[in-house]
Amino acid sequence: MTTEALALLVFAPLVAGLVVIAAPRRAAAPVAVAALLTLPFGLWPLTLVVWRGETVQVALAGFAPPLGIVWRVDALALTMLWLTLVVVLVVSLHALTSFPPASESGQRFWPLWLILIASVHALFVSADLFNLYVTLELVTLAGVAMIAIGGKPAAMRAAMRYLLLGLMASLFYLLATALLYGQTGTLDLYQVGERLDDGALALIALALMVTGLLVKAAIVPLHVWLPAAHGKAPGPVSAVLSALVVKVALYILIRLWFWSGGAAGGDGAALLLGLLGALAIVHGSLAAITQTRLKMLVAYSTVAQLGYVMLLFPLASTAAFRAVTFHMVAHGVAKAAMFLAAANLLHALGSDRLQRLVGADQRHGVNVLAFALAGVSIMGLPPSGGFVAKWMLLEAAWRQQGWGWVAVISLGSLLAAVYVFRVVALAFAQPKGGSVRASVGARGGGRFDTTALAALLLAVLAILLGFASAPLVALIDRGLPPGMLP
Amino acid sequence: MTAIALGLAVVFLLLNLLAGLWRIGQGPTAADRMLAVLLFGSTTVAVLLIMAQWLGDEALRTVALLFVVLATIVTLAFVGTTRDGERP
Amino acid sequence: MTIGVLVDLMLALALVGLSLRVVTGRALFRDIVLFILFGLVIALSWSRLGAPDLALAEAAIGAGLTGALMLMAYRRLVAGGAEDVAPRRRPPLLAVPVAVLTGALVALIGLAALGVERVPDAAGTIVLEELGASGLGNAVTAVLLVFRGLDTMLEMAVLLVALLGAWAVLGEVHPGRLHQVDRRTPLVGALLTTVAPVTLLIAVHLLLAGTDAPGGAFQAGAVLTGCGVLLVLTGTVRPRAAAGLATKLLVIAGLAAFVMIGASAVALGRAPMSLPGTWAVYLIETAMMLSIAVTMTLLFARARALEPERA
Amino acid sequence: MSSAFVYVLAASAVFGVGVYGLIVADHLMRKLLSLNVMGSAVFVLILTVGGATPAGPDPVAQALILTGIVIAVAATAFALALIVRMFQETGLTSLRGRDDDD
Amino acid sequence: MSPSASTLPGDWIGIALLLLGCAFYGAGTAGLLRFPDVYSRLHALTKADNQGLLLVCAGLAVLARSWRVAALLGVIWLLGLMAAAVSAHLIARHARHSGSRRTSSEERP
Repeated sequence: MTTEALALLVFAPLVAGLVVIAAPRRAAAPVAVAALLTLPFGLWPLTLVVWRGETVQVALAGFAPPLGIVWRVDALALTMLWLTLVVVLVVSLHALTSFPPASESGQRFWPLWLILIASVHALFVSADLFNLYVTLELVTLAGVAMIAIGGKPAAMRAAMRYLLLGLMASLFYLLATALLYGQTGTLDLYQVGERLDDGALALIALALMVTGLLVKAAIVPLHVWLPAAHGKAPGPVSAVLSALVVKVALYILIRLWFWSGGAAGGDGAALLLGLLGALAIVHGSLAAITQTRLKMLVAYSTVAQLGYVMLLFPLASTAAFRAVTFHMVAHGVAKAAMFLAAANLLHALGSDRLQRLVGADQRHGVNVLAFALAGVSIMGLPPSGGFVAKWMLLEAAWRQQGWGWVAVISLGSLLAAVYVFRVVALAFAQPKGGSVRASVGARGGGRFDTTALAALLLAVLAILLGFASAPLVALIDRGLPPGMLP
Repeated sequence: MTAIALGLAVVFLLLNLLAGLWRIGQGPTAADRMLAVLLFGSTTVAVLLIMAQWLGDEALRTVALLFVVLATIVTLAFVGTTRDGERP
Repeated sequence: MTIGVLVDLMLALALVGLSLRVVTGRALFRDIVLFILFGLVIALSWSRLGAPDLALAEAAIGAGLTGALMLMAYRRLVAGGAEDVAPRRRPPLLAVPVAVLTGALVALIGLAALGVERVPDAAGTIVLEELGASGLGNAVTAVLLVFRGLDTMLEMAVLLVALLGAWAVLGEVHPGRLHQVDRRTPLVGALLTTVAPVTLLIAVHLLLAGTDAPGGAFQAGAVLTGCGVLLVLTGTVRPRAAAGLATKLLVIAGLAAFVMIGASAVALGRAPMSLPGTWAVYLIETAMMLSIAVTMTLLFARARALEPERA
Repeated sequence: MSSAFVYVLAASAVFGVGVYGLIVADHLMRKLLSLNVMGSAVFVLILTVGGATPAGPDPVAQALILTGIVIAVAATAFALALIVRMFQETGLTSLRGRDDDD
Repeated sequence: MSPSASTLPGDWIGIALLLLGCAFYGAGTAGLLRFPDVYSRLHALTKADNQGLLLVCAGLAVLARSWRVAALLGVIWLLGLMAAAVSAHLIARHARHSGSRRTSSEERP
C-alpha cells in the first residue's frame, strides 16, 4: 500500500504534466485538478505508517543500495510532503484563475507546475545523493522557467541570475557527491553517513556540498539572487518558490548534517552556519524594511526567515530541531499566503509600490486581511504558527544559554513587526482628500474571487497552526535525527 | 614496437593540434579560425583511430565515425553564423 | 614516463590552455570556437581514460551540440546588433586569488581522493557482478536504465523542462528565416543526401549496440540531433508557429515511456521503475532517442515545431 | 606519475579557471561558457576520483557523468534561449545595472 | 585486436604507412601556419589532411588484420573526404563573400 502511495505522489503529477502538454486545451483543467486531488490519497497511507513510528522504504526497481536508489519517508520527509500538499493545493486554486489552464499563459504554466510538484515530491522522498542532485536541478530549472514565464525583462534578469548561480551551486554539490562516492562506494545518504570517516577529505567534501546548498537556499551572503527572483515572479510562482523551493535545499542540508555525518564538521562549522543564519535574519529584515515595493519586501522577508533554520546547526538539540522543522512549515504556509496576497494587490492596483497601497483596505479588504494574518505568523505573534515556532526556538536557545541566539531571534521578530506593520498601516491609512485613489488602474480586484480566497485560506491556516500545533509537533518527534531523544 | 610507433604517431598529431591553436589565436579572419577547426576535426579522427588500435578499444572507432559525420555540421553552423557578425 | 602519460600531459596542457582562452578572451566568436575544441580535447581525454561511452557522448553532445547551440545563439545576438568584442575591464580584485585558491583546493582534494583505497562493495563493483541479471552487456547502460532508472527518468524531465522553459520565453517566432546555407548548392545537396542517412544509420547502430557495447540512447539521440540540425541549417525544414500533436508526442515520448513502464510496475505489484524485460530497455531507449533528438533540434532552431520547406 | 594524476591536476586548474570566468565575465554567454568549462572539469574529476574496476573506470561514475552531460546541455540550451530573449527585450547581454523596473 | 608486444613482419608496412600519413598531417599543419592567405591555407590543409587520413587508415587496416575494421576505416575515410570537401567549399565561399582576397592575385597582373 505504501509503495503505491509513494509512487502516486511522484507519478501522478508527472503523468498529468505530460497529458496537459499533449492533450487538447480544454482537457488541461480537469486533468490537472484530478491529479492534484489524488495527492492526499497518496499522502494518507504514508502518514498512517509514519505515525506509528515506522519509516517507509521503497527500493526502486527492487535494487537495494549501494546498487540502487531508495525512496525513504520518515517523519521529516512526511512533514515536508504535507507542507507541499497544502501549499500546492491552495496555490493551484489561485493558479486556476491567474493562469487559466486553457489559456495561452496557462498552457505554459501548468505543465511546468505539475512537473515541479512531481520533482519536489521526488526530492523529499529521495535518499540518494545523486538522485537528489537530479531532482534539485529539475526543481531549479522548473523554478527558473516559471519566473521567466511572463517574458518581462526584470523577471528574466532575475531568472537568469538565479539560473547561473544555481548551476554553479549544483556543480559544487556534484563534485562533492563524486568525492563522497569515491570514498564510500555508495550514493545512499544513510550508507554514506555510516561509512564516512571524519578525515579531512570527507570534511572538505561536505564543506563543498554545504556551500552549494547554501547558494540554493539563499543564505546570506549567498542570497543575492533571491529577492529579485521571488519578487519579480508571477504570484503563484513566488509563493511556491518561497514556501517550498528554497526549503528544498535546506532540507537536504539538514539531512546531510544530521543523517550523513555532516556534523563531523564540528562545533566551529556549526557555529559558522548559525552566524550566517543570524546575519541573514538581521540583514534580510533590515533590507525588507527599506524596500519600496511590496513583493520585494516579502522576498527579503524570506531571506530573513530562512536564517532561523540555520540556527539549528549550533543549537543541535531536540528542541531546536522541533522548532526549526515547525518553523519551515509555518513560514511556508504564511509566506505563500503573503505572496499570493501581494500578487493580488499588485494585480489589482497595477503596481506594488508601497505608496499605492494607501486605502487598499477599502477595495481589497480580503487581500489586505490575508496579508495581515500571514504577517502575524511571520512576526511570531500569538496565536499563530509562527509564534509557536519562534517560541520553541527561543526556548531551545534559552535552555542552552545561547543568549546571543536569543537576542537575534527576538530582534528578528521585532524587525519583522516593523516591516509588516509598515505595509498594514499603509493599507489602512486614510487616502488624502478622503477619496479612494486606489481605483486608479484597478483591474477588477475588488471582487472576492478564488485568488483572494486562496490567499486568505493559507493565511488562516498559518494562524490555525498556532492552535493546532500539537499534532504537528508529535509528528516531528517521530522522526528525530539519530542521536536526538524526544 | 608497434605500440611505440602508434603512441608516437598520437603525440605527433597532438602537436599538430597545438599548432592549430596558434592559427585560431592569430586569425586573422573568421574563416582562418574555422580552418583550424577543420584541422582539429580531421586530426582528431586520425588520433582516435590510432588510439583505437593502440589501446585496443574498438569503441573509439565509433567515436571517430561520429566525429567525421558531425564535423560538417559545425562548419555549417559557422557559415550560417558569421556572415554579418565576425569582423574581418 | 611512458608515451601514454606524454599524451595525457599534452591533452591536459591543451585543456588548461583552451579553458583559459575561452574564459578570459574578449572576442566571443573566437572563444566559442575554442570552446568547441575544448570539448573535442575532453572527448580525447575520455578515450585515454578508458571511457568510450563518455567519449561518444562528449563528441556528440559536449562538443557538437553545445557548440552548435552557442554558435546559433551568438548569431542571433549579433543579428540583433550585439557587440562581439568586449571592452577591456579591470577584473574584480579578488577574482584571481579566489580562482587560484579554488583550483588549488580542488587539486588537493582530488589528489587526496586518488589515494583512497577502493571500498570492496562499491556500487560500481556490484554493478559488474549483477550485470548478468540485468540482461545487458554494457554496464553503463545497465546503470542508466536498470539499476538507477529513476535518475534517467528525471533527467528526461529536465530536458523536457528546458524545452518548456525555452518555449515560455520564446516570444514571437518568425517562421522561415533561419538558414543561410542554400541546400541547392551542389555540394550541400550531396551532403544532405549522404550525411543525413548516415547519421540515421549511426544513431540506430548506437542505440541497438548500446545495450552491449558503448553507446545508448543519449549518444544516439545526439547524433540524430546532428541530422536535425543539418536539416535546419540547410533550410530543409523551417519553424512553424505552433506545435502540433505529433511534435508534442515526440517531445514527451522518452519521459512518457519511462513513466508508463515505471508506474505500471507498481500496478503489477513490483517495485516502481522495475523493467519487465530487455524489450522495455529497447522501447524506452528508442523513445528517449527520439525525444532527445526532437527536443534538442527544437531548442537549436528556437522553434515550437518544424515543417518541411516546400520548394 | 599516472594518467589519473595528470587529469586531476588539469581538471582542478580548469575548474579554477571556470570560477574565475564566472566572476569576471560580463557577457552572459561567456558566463555560460565558464559554467560549461567548470562542468567538464567536474565530470573529469568524477571519473578519476570515482575509482576503477578491473573492467575500466567505475560504471556508476560513468553513468553519473552521462546524466550530468545531458543535464548540462539542457540547462545550457534553456539559458541561451533566456539570453537571446533578454537581449531582444532589453538590448543587454549582461546582468549589470539595476533590477528596478516595472 | 589488442596491442601486441612483438612486431610481425607485415606490421612494418602498416607502421610505415601510418608514419607517412602523419607526415602529411604535419605538412598540412605547416601549410596552415605558414601560407599567406586563407585560400592557400585551405588548399594545403584539406588536401594534405585527406591524404594523411587515407594513409593512416591504410596503415591501421594493415595493423588491425581484420576486414571488418578495414571496411570501417574505409567508410570513415570516405565520409571524411566528403566532410572536408563540403567544409572547405563552404569556408571558401564564406571567405570570398566576406571580402578576403588572395595575396597572390595582387602580385600577378
